[in-house]
Amino acid sequence: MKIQLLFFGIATDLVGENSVFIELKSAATISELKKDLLKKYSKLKNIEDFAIAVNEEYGENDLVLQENDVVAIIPPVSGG
Amino acid sequence: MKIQLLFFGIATDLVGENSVFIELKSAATISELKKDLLKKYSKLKNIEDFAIAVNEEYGENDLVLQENDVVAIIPPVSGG
Amino acid sequence: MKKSSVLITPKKLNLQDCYDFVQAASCGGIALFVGTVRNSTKNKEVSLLDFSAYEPMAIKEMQKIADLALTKFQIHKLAIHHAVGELQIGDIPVIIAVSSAHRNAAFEACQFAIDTLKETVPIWKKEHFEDGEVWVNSHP
Amino acid sequence: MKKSSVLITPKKLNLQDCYDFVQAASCGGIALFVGTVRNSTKNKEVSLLDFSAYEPMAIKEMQKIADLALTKFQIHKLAIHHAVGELQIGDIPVIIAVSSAHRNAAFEACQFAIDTLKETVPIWKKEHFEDGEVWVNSHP
Repeated sequence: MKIQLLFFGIATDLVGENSVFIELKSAATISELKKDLLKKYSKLKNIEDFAIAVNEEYGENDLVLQENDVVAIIPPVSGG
Repeated sequence: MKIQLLFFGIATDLVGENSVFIELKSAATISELKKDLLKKYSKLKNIEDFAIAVNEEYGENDLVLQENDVVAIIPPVSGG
Repeated sequence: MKKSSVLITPKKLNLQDCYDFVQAASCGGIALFVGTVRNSTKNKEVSLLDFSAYEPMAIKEMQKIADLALTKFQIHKLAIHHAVGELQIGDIPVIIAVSSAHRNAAFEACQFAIDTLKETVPIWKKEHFEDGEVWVNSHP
Repeated sequence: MKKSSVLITPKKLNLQDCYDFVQAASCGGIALFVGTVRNSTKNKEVSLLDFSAYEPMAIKEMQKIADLALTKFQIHKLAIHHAVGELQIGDIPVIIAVSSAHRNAAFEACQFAIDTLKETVPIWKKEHFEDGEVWVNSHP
């Protein structure tokens, strides 16, 4: 299945992209996606940690992704 | 000895004065003054309580007054 | 450099003035408190408030609060401005502004200043209602 | 009536706008917090900050904070405004304003809102120094 990835903050700089579409196995969870991402974009290991948002809401590790989900890589926030 | 009394807030309304000069026995304390005041201006009993400031500083009951002190009757404050 | 701005005035208080006084390049945060005249108190409708002060002493007491806050909290600057005279609903009797490198100190100092002002500064308000008037806190 | 004003903008934030949104005749106090860009961080001189946001999600998260604050505290209205883009020293990345009948609730809600914003809202700042730049909180 296809999902869209969005990168923000330091993740954009590390990956060199704002947005890409990737293929993922059906019913992948967020923690599976995270492992894939760290393989595909090894520079993401340079961030202490990152959260994942699915369709503009934070998602837990066991959340199951759906076709066409918009998945954002959220490095530690620093607004305010 | 002579001192000046200043009245503020509800005390002005109760006493009908902003400022008066009164004669006081030498070396009177604030607590003695308070008793005198309640006798002289019995309407002051209508205030829950009042503080005394001497020359623009709050004074404790045992403070000894001096000739020409400016003594203010400070009803409960309500600024802000 | 003056670390505090203490003012009692019959003119309208100005939020931006207080902000501008405390703002500084070394500060990451500014906490402000603005008191406003409410339209009711204890379920009675207020028509206006009349503030009076023992001005020279009130200025001294406000300065004491400012000096104490500057000692007690890690803050940069603070402003305490109070209005006197007749104020309508929505008008501003008091503004406190505090700047600091880190925000918690600014919040704490701001609360300390308004709490202490309400306890120690010789300023009084008379509430005017449709059917009379009351000196606040002084009810016989 | 709208109880909250949530905004992300590339324009300069305006303190008076936030004040005017929350001010009401039923309120006795307004607590405000203004974040400002500091000239240094960890003893390094900052030249400018660049804020970026995941805007639609950031707006949702800010709205959640507003809604939660309105439930959690006895407050009347609140505004949460955040700037994005390049900010210079002294510029304002964030303003929070909260009105309430009694001041403690306004202070508590204001602190809650800024504390939570800094934890949950997807906004990032890059600090620019003489000799480079750093994404705050993200240091590898």
